[in-house]
Amino acid sequence: MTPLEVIFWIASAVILISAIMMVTRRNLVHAALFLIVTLFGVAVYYVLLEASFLAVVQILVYIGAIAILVIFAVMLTRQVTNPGQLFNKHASLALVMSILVFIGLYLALSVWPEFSAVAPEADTAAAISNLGTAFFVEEDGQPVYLLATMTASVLLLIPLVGAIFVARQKE
Amino acid sequence: MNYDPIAIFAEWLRELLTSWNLSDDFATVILKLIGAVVVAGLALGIFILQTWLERKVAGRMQDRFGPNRVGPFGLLQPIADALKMVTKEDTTPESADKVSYNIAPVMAVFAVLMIWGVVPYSSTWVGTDLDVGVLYIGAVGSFGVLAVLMAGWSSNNKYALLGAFRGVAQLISYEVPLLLSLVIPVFLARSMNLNEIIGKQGDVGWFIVFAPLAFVIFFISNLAEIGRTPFDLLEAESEIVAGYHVEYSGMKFGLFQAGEFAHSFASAALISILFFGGWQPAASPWLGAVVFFAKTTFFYFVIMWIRLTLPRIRIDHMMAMNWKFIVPLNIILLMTVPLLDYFVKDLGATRMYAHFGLNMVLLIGAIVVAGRAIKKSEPDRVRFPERAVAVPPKEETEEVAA
Amino acid sequence: MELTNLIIWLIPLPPLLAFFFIVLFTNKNNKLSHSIAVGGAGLSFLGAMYVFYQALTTNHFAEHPFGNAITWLNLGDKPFEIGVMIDPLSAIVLFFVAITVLMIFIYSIGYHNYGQPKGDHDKKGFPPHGAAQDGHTVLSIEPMYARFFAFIGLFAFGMFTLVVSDNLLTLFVGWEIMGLCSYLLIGFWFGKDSAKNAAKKAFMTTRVGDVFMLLGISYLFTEAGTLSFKAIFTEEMISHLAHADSYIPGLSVAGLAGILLFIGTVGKSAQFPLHVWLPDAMEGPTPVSAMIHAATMVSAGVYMVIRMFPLLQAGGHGELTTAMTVLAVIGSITALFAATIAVAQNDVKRVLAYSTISQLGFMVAALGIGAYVAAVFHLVTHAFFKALLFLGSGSVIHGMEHGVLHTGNHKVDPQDMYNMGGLSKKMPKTFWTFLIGGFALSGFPLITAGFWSKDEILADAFANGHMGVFWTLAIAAFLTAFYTMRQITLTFLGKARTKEAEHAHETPATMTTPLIVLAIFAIGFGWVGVPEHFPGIGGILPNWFHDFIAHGLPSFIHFETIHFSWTPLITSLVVALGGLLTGWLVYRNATTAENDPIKKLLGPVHTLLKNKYYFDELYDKVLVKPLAVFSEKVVYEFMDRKVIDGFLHKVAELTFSLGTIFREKFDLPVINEFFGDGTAAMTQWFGEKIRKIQSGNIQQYMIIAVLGAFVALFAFWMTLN
Amino acid sequence: MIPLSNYLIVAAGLFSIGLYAVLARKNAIMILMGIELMLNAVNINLVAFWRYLTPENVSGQVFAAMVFVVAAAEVAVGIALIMTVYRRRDTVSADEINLMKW
Repeated sequence: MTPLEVIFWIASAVILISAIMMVTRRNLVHAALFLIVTLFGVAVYYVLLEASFLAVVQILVYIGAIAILVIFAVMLTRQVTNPGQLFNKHASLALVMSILVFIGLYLALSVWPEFSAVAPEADTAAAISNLGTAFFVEEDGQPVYLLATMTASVLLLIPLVGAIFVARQKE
Repeated sequence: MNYDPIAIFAEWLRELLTSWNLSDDFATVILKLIGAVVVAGLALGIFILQTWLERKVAGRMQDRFGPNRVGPFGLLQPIADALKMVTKEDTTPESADKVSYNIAPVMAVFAVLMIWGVVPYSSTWVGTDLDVGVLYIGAVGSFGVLAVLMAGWSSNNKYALLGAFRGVAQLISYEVPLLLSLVIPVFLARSMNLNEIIGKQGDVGWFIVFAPLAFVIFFISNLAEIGRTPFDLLEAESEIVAGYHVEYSGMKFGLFQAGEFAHSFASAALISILFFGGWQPAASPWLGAVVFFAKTTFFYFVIMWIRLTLPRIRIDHMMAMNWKFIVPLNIILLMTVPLLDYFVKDLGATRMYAHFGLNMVLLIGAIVVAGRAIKKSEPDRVRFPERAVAVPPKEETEEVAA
Repeated sequence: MELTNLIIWLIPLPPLLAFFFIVLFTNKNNKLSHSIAVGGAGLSFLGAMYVFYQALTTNHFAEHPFGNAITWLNLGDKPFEIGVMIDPLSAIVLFFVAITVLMIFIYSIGYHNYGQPKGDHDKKGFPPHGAAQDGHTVLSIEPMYARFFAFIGLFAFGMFTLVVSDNLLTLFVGWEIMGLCSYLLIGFWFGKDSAKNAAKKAFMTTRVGDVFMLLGISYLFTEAGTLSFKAIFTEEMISHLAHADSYIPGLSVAGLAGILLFIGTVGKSAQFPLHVWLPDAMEGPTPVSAMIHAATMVSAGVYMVIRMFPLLQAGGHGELTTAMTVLAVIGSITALFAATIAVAQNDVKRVLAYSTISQLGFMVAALGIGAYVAAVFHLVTHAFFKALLFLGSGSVIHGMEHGVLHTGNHKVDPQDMYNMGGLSKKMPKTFWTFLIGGFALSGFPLITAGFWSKDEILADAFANGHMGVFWTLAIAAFLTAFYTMRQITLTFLGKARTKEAEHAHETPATMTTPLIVLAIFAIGFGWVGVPEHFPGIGGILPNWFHDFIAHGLPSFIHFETIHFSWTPLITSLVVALGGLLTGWLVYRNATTAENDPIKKLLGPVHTLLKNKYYFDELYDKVLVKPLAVFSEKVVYEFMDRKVIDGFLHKVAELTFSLGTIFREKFDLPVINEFFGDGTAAMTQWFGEKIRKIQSGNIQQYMIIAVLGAFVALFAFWMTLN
Repeated sequence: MIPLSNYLIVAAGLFSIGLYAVLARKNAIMILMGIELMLNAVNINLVAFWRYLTPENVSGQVFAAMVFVVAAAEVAVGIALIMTVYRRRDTVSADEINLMKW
């Protein structure tokens, strides 16, 4: 086993175990903290996959913003974070369904010829600047993802305004 | 001239490890681990020195001596303090959330050490030479926020929770201008790699001349991120007892302190890297490290200086300053600088002057606008009604005199 | 070329910007609002004229239409492109849309009483009631003045988007924007229940068509892999689509997609049987009626189906395909059917609404028999004269409102033609322009545009031997002329029948100027398409329109030149002039709705012909009594409610009658208990069980959704194995 | 070397766990967190596909970045909605928020 594989297995264990812990916690703050651990594990995955930009953005966006936001929400609604029942009445059906989806995904993927492909050698250092240019710069006279980037920025702006509007308390 | 003892040592160690039939990968991992321990040790060693320096400088500024009993110039005082911290009783509140409570101080230190991991001490001495170093610095800052939140919530103490909420609001708010102002040096250097940013400054000149305004914004928001006076609302003793770490004692409290001090020093290091050329102009690793630490210590001194001279800002003023002044100014900066650079990027020294001029124009404009706004909001200031003070009744005495 | 393409991209934008500006910033300022809206429409107009001029002066324009596209999304290796295209068809449509839209914008200023004082009791959502000034009651300004201009701005944006787009998806986007705007505008006076209901009805009915249209678009995309017109209308693609079998046996992919798309047109252009919304849409302000019924929305439906003509004719090799047959049948039915209803209307705007349905039926029928150029020609001329007629009727109503305010008798309906009469002296400009529009609609020979376009349709139908279509349309044309003349006579000629009509007043210049401009086009535009073989004057003017439009079609579709024939020409002369004359004769002395002189006129006719008793009875009951009752009770309720809405009832009755037959053959208990009670019990049992699914619990819904996804995943896996 | 399948299986597992949280937990905030897990699972797939199949083309990373945008927007709006519901109805339990049934 190479060190990378060791790290991979540790990260996988962390991701899956903390995800399960997250789902089963009664205390929502603990659940949120486990969510953070999971997301951190995913960031480790990105490092392993040599997508360092995404790894850092994962930490910045998910842990720095989304998780904090979730914890805030949990704390602000904490009088009801501890209701009698953890799961709703469909829990067992949902469990079966989730397992079925997992099996289904596995089966569907396993027949795919590229399923156990091995990573090719690639110059991933160039990928970061390529990524930066892909967002804005034209290629062959066509802006490849420019429109998508602009749409995404609008998409970020609108929920910003919308969330403030929805959550604002009327005086 | 470029004699690099650390590289030679690492090469020797790698050869030694491979001669023990370890694979190359494992040797790399072990070397990285050793490097991590060294960087962390360095940061904590600096922390010990910092406590001494802080107290000494504070003493001098307040017209007293500071520590001078233990050892020469009181140099052993930090050791004594550490001993005291460690031997103190380590209390945990009964209703606290044990796991979070115990993880929070570790997280606080962790967040700062992560920054130290990418700081280039000199041209070749750097923990990890990350391609996305600047972004990484912004990202790991969020762990600090998390530590504050966890500490405040898990203490199960309303002052701690209040302090944590205030603190998080402050940290998140000032993370915005912090990251936005980081974009300017990144843009000027066309790279997010810290070492490349320093290298670029060697070519075209320090970015303090290109972007003084970004420097000012970065400096202010860094002060807020560290949570030092005038932004120490996280632990405003007179308002919320001691903030989010009110329940902590002993070495756990010490860890928070360590985090804060190390963060201050890391901020000073970032300022010197991003705006003052880091280890420039020294090319040799040894000399570079000396230059770098000299610059950093200077900025750390400035941070202490501000802490010891300025009073604390009121919380609404702090928020208003961020959202109504710093962030808009920063956005204007972000829009104008690339536009200007588009026209002047090939002009050499003229480019520098053009950037400097633009920054000055923006700075003056911003100050004028802010001044007007403050004048307009004058009635909003808290005004104390004139109190009845024991003043001799003037008119009557005059009458009597007449 | 580059500049032209840029301008094409920019054409839809000014009205949209006007919309945002008015909504966000200037909605408090009426003058600024209408200036921005008219300015926006004006900019679009200039852009459209520039593009049109370029289209006229560019050589080989038809082979190399303007336009370019940008990549919108990369779907795998298939980049999805959106873009603009101006070919002869869209150039001519852009031309008339830009003109009519600008005219309607200008007209709206006057129609909503700009410059008048604020009303005393006016509320938002109600038409203005008038204001007291110097002891008189005068017209008051519309309380939601700025909002109106914002809405029509958005509407214009939708139309321009639709016209310039080079693919079905953006066309559909513009289409739906117009759907939304028509909802907002029909229900503009949302305080009135009738307007509110009309808006809902319009929205829901067109939505039925749109769903089918979306199905058609999806189906086309699945089969062709692209939605771009250029890519679809290539010879290989069309023949591929024409020869691929669809789900329905006997129908090619092109046929099925074409029919699905055509159902969208049925909804949008109010064809039988989805025409029900259009007459109700008259509840909106009159500029809206002009906008919806002439310049934009209904034209958009026909425009789309004309655009899809290569798809519709695919595989026909000159013969009628199934899709085209559907078009021809639906169009002819609509043309005749709406014309008969229009004869029986008293509301000045409703007559026009039915006539619009009827004329759209002409165009659809023309396309159905392959008369591509004639359909386009009629679309354009119709847009001009129908916009003119609507704006003219708005002007009449406006003048009547003036009279109503003067007398103060609010019971008098200013839209009822029987309350008018003699307005030609009071409102001369409106009268003359309306007369021109009416003659154009009737197809008054030689001088009006409507004659040339309608004649071309009839000639085409005759020449290609579609006699059913030909005679249906000829009868419809006769009725058209008749009801048009009836409307003109009742409104403008004779003497004023009410006090209000005596005090009617000519409308301001902002309203009459658009009328005059449109009247010029209603006459002049016909001369660009005079057939070459027309006796006497044919060939003096080149048949420019035919050359321009016909070359816009892909080169693999061939047209046969129509040989001139006297029969259709004489037919159209007879029906137009005969209809007009009859209308004038019958209605010149009409007094009131109750005491209609038609009885006296029809008397001798009745005695001459046998079997006339029945018709007299019908006319007595249905025409002399409020004529609307006829169309509402019999045509609305019988045709629409009973036949369309009551379709399920019919099925039930059919089942019931079948059941009666079976009862005689089989045992009563078996049928009763097994098929009757049994299914009922089953249905109830299912209903009770299935009702539990509707729990309002999001997670339960999600579980069901996941179950469905899982089934799909399983199916995917099965197919892979 | 780590084959692609490992990443895909872990991502599928993460997706299923997130799905379970979405389907079974009562608390609306937990549902949001479950959605985050699912989005992350998708992102792992996108990045893994990018690295293993088309490392020369950045599309995979671009799509992952778009997913970040969507996630951020989704959480912001979702939490705003939950807070509003909590303020109005004093509950964040998903099965008590069922007024849309009527």
